[in-house]
Amino acid sequence: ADQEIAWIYCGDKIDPIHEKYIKEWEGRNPGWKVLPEVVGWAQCQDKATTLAAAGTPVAMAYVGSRTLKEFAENDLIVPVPMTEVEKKSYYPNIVDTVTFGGTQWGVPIAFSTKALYWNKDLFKQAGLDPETPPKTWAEEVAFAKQIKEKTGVAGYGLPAKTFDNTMHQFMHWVYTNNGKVIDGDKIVMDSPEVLAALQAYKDIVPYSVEGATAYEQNEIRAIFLDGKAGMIQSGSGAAALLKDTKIDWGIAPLPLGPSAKGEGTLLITDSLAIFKDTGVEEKAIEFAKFITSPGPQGEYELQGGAGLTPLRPSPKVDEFVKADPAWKPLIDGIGYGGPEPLFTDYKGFQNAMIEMVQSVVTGKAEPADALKKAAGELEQYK
Amino acid sequence: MSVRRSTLILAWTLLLPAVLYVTVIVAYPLVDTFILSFTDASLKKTTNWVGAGNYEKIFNGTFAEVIIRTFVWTAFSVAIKMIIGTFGAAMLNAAVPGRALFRVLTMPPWIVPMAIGIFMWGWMYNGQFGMISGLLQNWGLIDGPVAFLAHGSTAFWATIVTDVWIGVPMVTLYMLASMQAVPQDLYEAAWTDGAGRFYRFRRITLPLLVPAMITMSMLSLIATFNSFDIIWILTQGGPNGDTTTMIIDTYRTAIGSKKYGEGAARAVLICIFLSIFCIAYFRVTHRLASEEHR
Amino acid sequence: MGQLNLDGVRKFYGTYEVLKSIQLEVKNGEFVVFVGPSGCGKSTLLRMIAGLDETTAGDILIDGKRVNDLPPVKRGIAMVFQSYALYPHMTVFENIAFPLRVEKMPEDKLKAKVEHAARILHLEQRLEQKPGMLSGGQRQRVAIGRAIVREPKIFLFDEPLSNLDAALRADMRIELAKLHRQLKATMIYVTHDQVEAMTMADRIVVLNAGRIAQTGAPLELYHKPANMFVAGFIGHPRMNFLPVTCKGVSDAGVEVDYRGERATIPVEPRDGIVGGTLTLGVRPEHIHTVPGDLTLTITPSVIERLGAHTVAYASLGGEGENYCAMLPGTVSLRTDEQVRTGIKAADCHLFDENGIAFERRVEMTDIDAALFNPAAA
Amino acid sequence: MGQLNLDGVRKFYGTYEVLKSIQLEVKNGEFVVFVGPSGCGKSTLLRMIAGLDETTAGDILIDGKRVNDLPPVKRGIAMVFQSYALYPHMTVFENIAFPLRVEKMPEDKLKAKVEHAARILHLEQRLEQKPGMLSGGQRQRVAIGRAIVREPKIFLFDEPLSNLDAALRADMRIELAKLHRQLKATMIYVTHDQVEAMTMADRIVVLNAGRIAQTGAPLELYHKPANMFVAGFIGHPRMNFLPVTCKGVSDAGVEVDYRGERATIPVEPRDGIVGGTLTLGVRPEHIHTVPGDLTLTITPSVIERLGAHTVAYASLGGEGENYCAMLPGTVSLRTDEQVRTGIKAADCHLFDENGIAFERRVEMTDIDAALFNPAAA
Amino acid sequence: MSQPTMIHRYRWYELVGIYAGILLFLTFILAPFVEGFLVSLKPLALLFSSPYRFWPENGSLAAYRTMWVSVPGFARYIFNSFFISTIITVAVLLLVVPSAYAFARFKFRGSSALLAAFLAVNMFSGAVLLIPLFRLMRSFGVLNTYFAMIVPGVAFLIPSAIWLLRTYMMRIPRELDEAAFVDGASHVYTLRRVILPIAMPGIAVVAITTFIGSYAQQFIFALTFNSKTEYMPLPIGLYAYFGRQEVVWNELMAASFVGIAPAVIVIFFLQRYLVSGLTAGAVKQ
Ligand SMILES: Nc1ncnc2c1ncn2[C@@H]1O[C@H](COP(=O)(O)OP(=O)(O)OP(=O)(O)O)[C@@H](O)[C@H]1O
Ligand SMILES: Nc1ncnc2c1ncn2[C@@H]1O[C@H](COP(=O)(O)OP(=O)(O)OP(=O)(O)O)[C@@H](O)[C@H]1O
Ligand SMILES: [Mg+2]
Ligand SMILES: [Mg+2]
Repeated sequence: ADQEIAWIYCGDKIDPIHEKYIKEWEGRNPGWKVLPEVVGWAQCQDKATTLAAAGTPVAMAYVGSRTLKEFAENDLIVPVPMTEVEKKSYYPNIVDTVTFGGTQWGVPIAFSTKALYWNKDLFKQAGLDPETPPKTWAEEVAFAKQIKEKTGVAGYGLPAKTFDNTMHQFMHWVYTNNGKVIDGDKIVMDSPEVLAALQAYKDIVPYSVEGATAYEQNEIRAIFLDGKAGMIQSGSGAAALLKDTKIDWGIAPLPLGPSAKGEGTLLITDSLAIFKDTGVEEKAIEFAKFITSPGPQGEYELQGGAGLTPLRPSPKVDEFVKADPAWKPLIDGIGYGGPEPLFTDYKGFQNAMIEMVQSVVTGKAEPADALKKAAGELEQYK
Repeated sequence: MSVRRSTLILAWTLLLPAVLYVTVIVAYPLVDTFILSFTDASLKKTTNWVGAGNYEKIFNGTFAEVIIRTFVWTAFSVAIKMIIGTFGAAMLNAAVPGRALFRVLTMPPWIVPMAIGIFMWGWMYNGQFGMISGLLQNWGLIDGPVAFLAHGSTAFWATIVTDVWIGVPMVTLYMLASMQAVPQDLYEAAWTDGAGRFYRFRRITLPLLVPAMITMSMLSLIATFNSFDIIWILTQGGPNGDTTTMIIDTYRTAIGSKKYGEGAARAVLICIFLSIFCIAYFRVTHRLASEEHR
Repeated sequence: MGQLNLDGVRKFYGTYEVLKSIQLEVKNGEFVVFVGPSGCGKSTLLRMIAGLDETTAGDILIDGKRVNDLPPVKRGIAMVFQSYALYPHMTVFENIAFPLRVEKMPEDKLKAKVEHAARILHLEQRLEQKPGMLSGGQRQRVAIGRAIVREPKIFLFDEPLSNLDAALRADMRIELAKLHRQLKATMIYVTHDQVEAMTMADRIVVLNAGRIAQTGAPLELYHKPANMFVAGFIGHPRMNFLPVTCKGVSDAGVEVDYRGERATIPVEPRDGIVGGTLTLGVRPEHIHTVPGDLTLTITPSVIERLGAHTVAYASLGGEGENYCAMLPGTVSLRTDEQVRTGIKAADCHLFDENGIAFERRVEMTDIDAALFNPAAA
Repeated sequence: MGQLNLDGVRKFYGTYEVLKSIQLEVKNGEFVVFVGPSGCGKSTLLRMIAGLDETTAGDILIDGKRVNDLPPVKRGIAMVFQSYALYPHMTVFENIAFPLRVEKMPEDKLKAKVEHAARILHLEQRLEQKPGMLSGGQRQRVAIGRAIVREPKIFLFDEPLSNLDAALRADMRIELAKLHRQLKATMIYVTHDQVEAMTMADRIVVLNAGRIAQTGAPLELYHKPANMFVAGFIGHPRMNFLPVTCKGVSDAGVEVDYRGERATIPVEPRDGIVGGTLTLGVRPEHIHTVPGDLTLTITPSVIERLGAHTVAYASLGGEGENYCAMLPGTVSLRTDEQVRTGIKAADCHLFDENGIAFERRVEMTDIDAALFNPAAA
Repeated sequence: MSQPTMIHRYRWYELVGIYAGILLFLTFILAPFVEGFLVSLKPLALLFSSPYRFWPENGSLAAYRTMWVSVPGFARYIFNSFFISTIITVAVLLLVVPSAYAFARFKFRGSSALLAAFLAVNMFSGAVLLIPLFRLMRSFGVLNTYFAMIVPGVAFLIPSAIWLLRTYMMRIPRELDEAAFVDGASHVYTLRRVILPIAMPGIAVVAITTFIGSYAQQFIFALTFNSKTEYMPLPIGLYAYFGRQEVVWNELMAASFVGIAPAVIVIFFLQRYLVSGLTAGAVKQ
């Protein structure tokens, strides 16, 4: 009978483009079948992990790249080394998100970066120049304050819910201030750069949407779309959605912190991980590389609205950006981006970061103390 | 073969299928969990025996706080469920037109998939678009939007309210059934003696419901102690861990961080606490039963 | 105080008429018993008096005041339920004190009252117990205690003894009678046990299918039942009924014929009955094994020997008519052996074809002068 | 077939001994009634015979075969429960047919049997109804029908009439007696109602606290109770007991003194009783309003007029001893007015300080020769 | 009770009080459904808009139509839920009826301990036992079949079913068993011909509660032990409305209402049964 490659596919249904290429690949590899199992976003990663932990891994799963180290350290996945040519094809820094211990452990399939969106109408109402976005944190805070005080509407949308995105959002601030969480094997988070980011959080909260800890990025985005926040930091999806609203908006690179050496952003990728001991590892790697190869991937990521940022530069992408300049800040940031920190217990890391952010946002702790405490906790998760 | 022997054999024959089934499906994994709690099982392929290490770790951490929070959360939730459920049952017990419909209308929270009910509450709690904050603003009771899940204290109560909402139909139904079991002539006797409706409720209905209340509190306590989906979907234990209960912590440790050993130890602790409640419950009902006649 | 009038009281359940225009007057201090077969509407009537059930038509007056629309407590009545309706979670003390707590009586006065009631009912030792630990008779007394403390004008009892066993029932009967004399309150008592009715009542109200069949003092009902229903209902074993033909009337009474046996029954005659079929009623205890005015030879099919009495059952003729005789305990009798029995004409009752009794010429004052002034008994 | 022996049967619940070495023989075709106060162990004994409860010690033999370890169906018994235990979801037909269905009897034979039973019990019209629609008496007959179809050697009844009202109870008593004669099966019947025991039994077994107090024909127990327990238990109203002093013995009997009144009771005397305290027993029905061998003046406190009889209750002396007299219905009597009552010495019973009766010199064959051969009654 | 007796006569202010109380109570119970329903009426674009307006402007029932299109398998999910719940209910009844009978009728050493042990099963939420359970399911080879959801579902619904049915059966007079026993009926025959028919109202209650329990609440087992879309039950099916970036809230809510409708209808017709069946069971303990 046919040999099968089971694939845990996150989402509600298989993207038609993926469906098309699965067919194509199966056609080229007789005797092989790809069996995608569609699992909702909220559970797909846990499901892949549970299956692996129980000893019946799927061949391939869609996972956040930040989990790769954990899987690798626990000997659950196989490395997926890239050739130099393959590495080169990606935007800079992207391969780093799946690299650990000198080799690659997954194939990037989805990628997102963030940019600053602002509401020109609100800027106008607040007496700000609607065409001038903030360039620095100080400006960002000041603008937010002015919007809040002049219009009564929140100047900024800060997501700080107990959710992975809260950590991501904060990492953007860290990376726009030249900060670092971990350097090799050393926790270096307790630094002035990171402290400044946390302090900026504290400063902007009073002018942000009430109850930051109740919202994650999509909820904050919805508030922005409703015209109830002056600025947000968001991915490409917001641009697509904004087009359907009456809001006059703009998009710019993320504002920078005092210690910034240039633009920056957090590079978040999702990858296809190939699980060990399924007997079809070789073929799964082959398929994974096929489905993420420039052709299929390019078609997939540029559909728009999905909130993805292209992984690789290509003429098509350039065309795309020309047609829609909103993409420019999203793609430009990649060059200065840093990967998600890789931890053995990334959930532990994530929880510690969330806790730190929330304690500052809710005023429960002073930034310096919160940072020190979190840095200490991180030791056990690396 | 004596009569007693044969009935014993029969009793066990009748019980065997269910006992076997539950043993295989529940007891076996349970023992597995218990053993796991003494190991450092994780995603790693190898596991080592760590003795009571996991338990020590639990008590060296912030778990004490979690335990206390769990108890407070559970106590409030169960108490409010009982109060609202009994109140609802009393209302639905009144012989007024339409009560059959009203009774049906109390059941949806029980029928709807729990996650959906929680999503709906999530909507209600939303500060910007939700019903509660919205209506309160419209009525001028609050100034700006209030995100109920954003603040430690409101999130704590919001999760309790949702838990209450899910548990109330069962409590109401059970209390209603118990109320209908109170002999009508007791009410008539009291009425003849001049006792008003409220007085009758306070002096007759309520005391007679005590055994049913204890039973229901117990069942509801077990469910509440293990209440997971509500907190997980609404707040994931946040903000600042202010809604992290034992079961959330257990899930986060075991499934989130894949520390199966430590998670199992937490699960075992939950079982121990619940067992203590159960034993207390059986004691109390036993005493009640012997206190009343027979 | 304590006087009750029912004026044309009717009760419908849907279209079904349970009580059909009841007319009754109960004097203050009287002990009135409602009897009747199961389902005749006794409880319904009592509950209407209590105010627990609605009155469809007619008026209920207590001390001359229309109370139809008053709640029970405002009517000045107290009710003892068949099931006692004791509160299982309260002590005996609290059960008895309940009505006083409702009216917020001060603690010391309340205590005195409850203890007084407990003394009357011999419950002093039980005050701290819960009803579940009491015997049937004790529970019954607690229920009465709860009624007493309110000092109602009228006590209502719905078959209060029917849950007790025979011996206890006999004891409680006597205690209730004593209580009545002690409290001198009006009491209305429902039962379907005619022994209870006979022994306790000043006056019995016999109900049949929603109507009052007869009202009167116990012995009046026994000696002068107004109709066959009452005649059959009162007295145990029940009265024997024999179909007779009227042969003539005279000053001495009505002459009847039963299978050739003739006798003149001393009752007030009526016109136009000669030649018609009447019913002769004879109580089992008035049948003797010596010849009488009317002599019947019977073959007992069942003989019950109770020691004090011997009850013989026989069938007269093929119609399956049962004939029952209560004879002295010492009588020598065997089943399936013929025996001659005699009846005195003066002991007989006579009913027309509608079951209405002919007035008997029996002087009740011979038995007890108090009978015609029951309240003084 | 149908003969039962209990040989030293004992029953413990835990350490509590409910039945203490019961020795009893029941002849084929006999109607034996177990009576006794509540809790004396009647039901337990019956259930042990049925095989529902285990026997702690001793043997139960049916037709000479030890059945201790046999299930009920193999013992050839059928049982009628106090609650009837009718299956509410089955028709009367199916209820009666149940035992036959269990033994998989062919449909036509089954139908014939059920219809036969229904005819005997006058249930032909009810076969298609459910028990919920039947009256108490009808339900009772269905329960009996279910027992009849099995054609058991022994019928067991546990208070089958206690849920019925008085009138129905009287009717059913007679029907049961007839049924017994018709089926000629052994019947064992438990009741705490002594009227039922007296009227139905060939032989009564009086149980008291787990022991047999006396076994005998009904009138034997009435006239010659072996002890005070039986004397008080049999007869209604219960026997009056008076403390007397023994003044001497003679051939004529025992001379006793009650407050100065002397009489010689015709009983078999015993040695060493002179000067001691004995108990004199007098049944209420043996007290008359004419002077007798023993004459007492009483003041009735309660008078119950039942029509056929008048029962007077009085207290003798300060000890609260109750004295009860059953007088004719026509007697003229008032409460709180003194009346002289007389008792014949021949009617009296005498008990020693242990409550054991002195043998009375009464010739029972005067009453009924069959009494000493109960099975033939 | 064809006619209210006097004690059930309410004065106007009592009526007002009672209806106010019911209103208050039902407001609490139903508010989220009102919110959910309003959400289902609003076009996705209008969902997130403030200030809050109770009545949806240009609301429409469109979501109730599009939900079938955007998740084509939804009818199948409802069917699966029905199917799985039916099997679970039958299996639970088959296991529970004999045990409840045994618990109600026989007292033997350890019987109350065993009963307590059954109750204790309620103490372990499936989440805690997930991984050992998964291994077990795998060794049974039932992963990715309907049985993957049925087998654990049954186990966790047994305890409360036993508890309920036992109390109900304890109220059936013991004499009925004894009478059948005296007539030679075996225990199985008695159970089948006598106890079962009489316990029907109690069994109905157990069946309803079990059905609802499995219809709406089986989530985690379905998620973990089954990978086949065609076997997924309703709760999982509802998650299909969670897109990659966007939750299709209006369709999700519409689908929830459609999905629970069958169960609501069942409850509506059986509510009298439910309360009275519980009444009988509730009296003692
Ligand atoms: N709520 C009711 N609805 C309809 N009919 C009723 C109701 N209550 C009583 N009845 C009917 O009214 C009649 C009289 O009932 P009631 O209870 O007064 O009888 P009873 O004389 O007290 O009988 P018993 O001696 O059995 O207690 C009966 O036929 C009964 O069926
Ligand atoms: N299962 C049991 N466990 C312990 N004691 C019991 C049990 N069943 C009966 N008894 C006790 O045995 C004694 C005899 O009970 P039994 O039911 O035989 O009495 P009875 O003579 O039938 O009384 P009644 O007339 O009230 O039916 C009682 O004291 C009772 O408490
Ligand atoms: Mg009645
Ligand atoms: Mg008994």
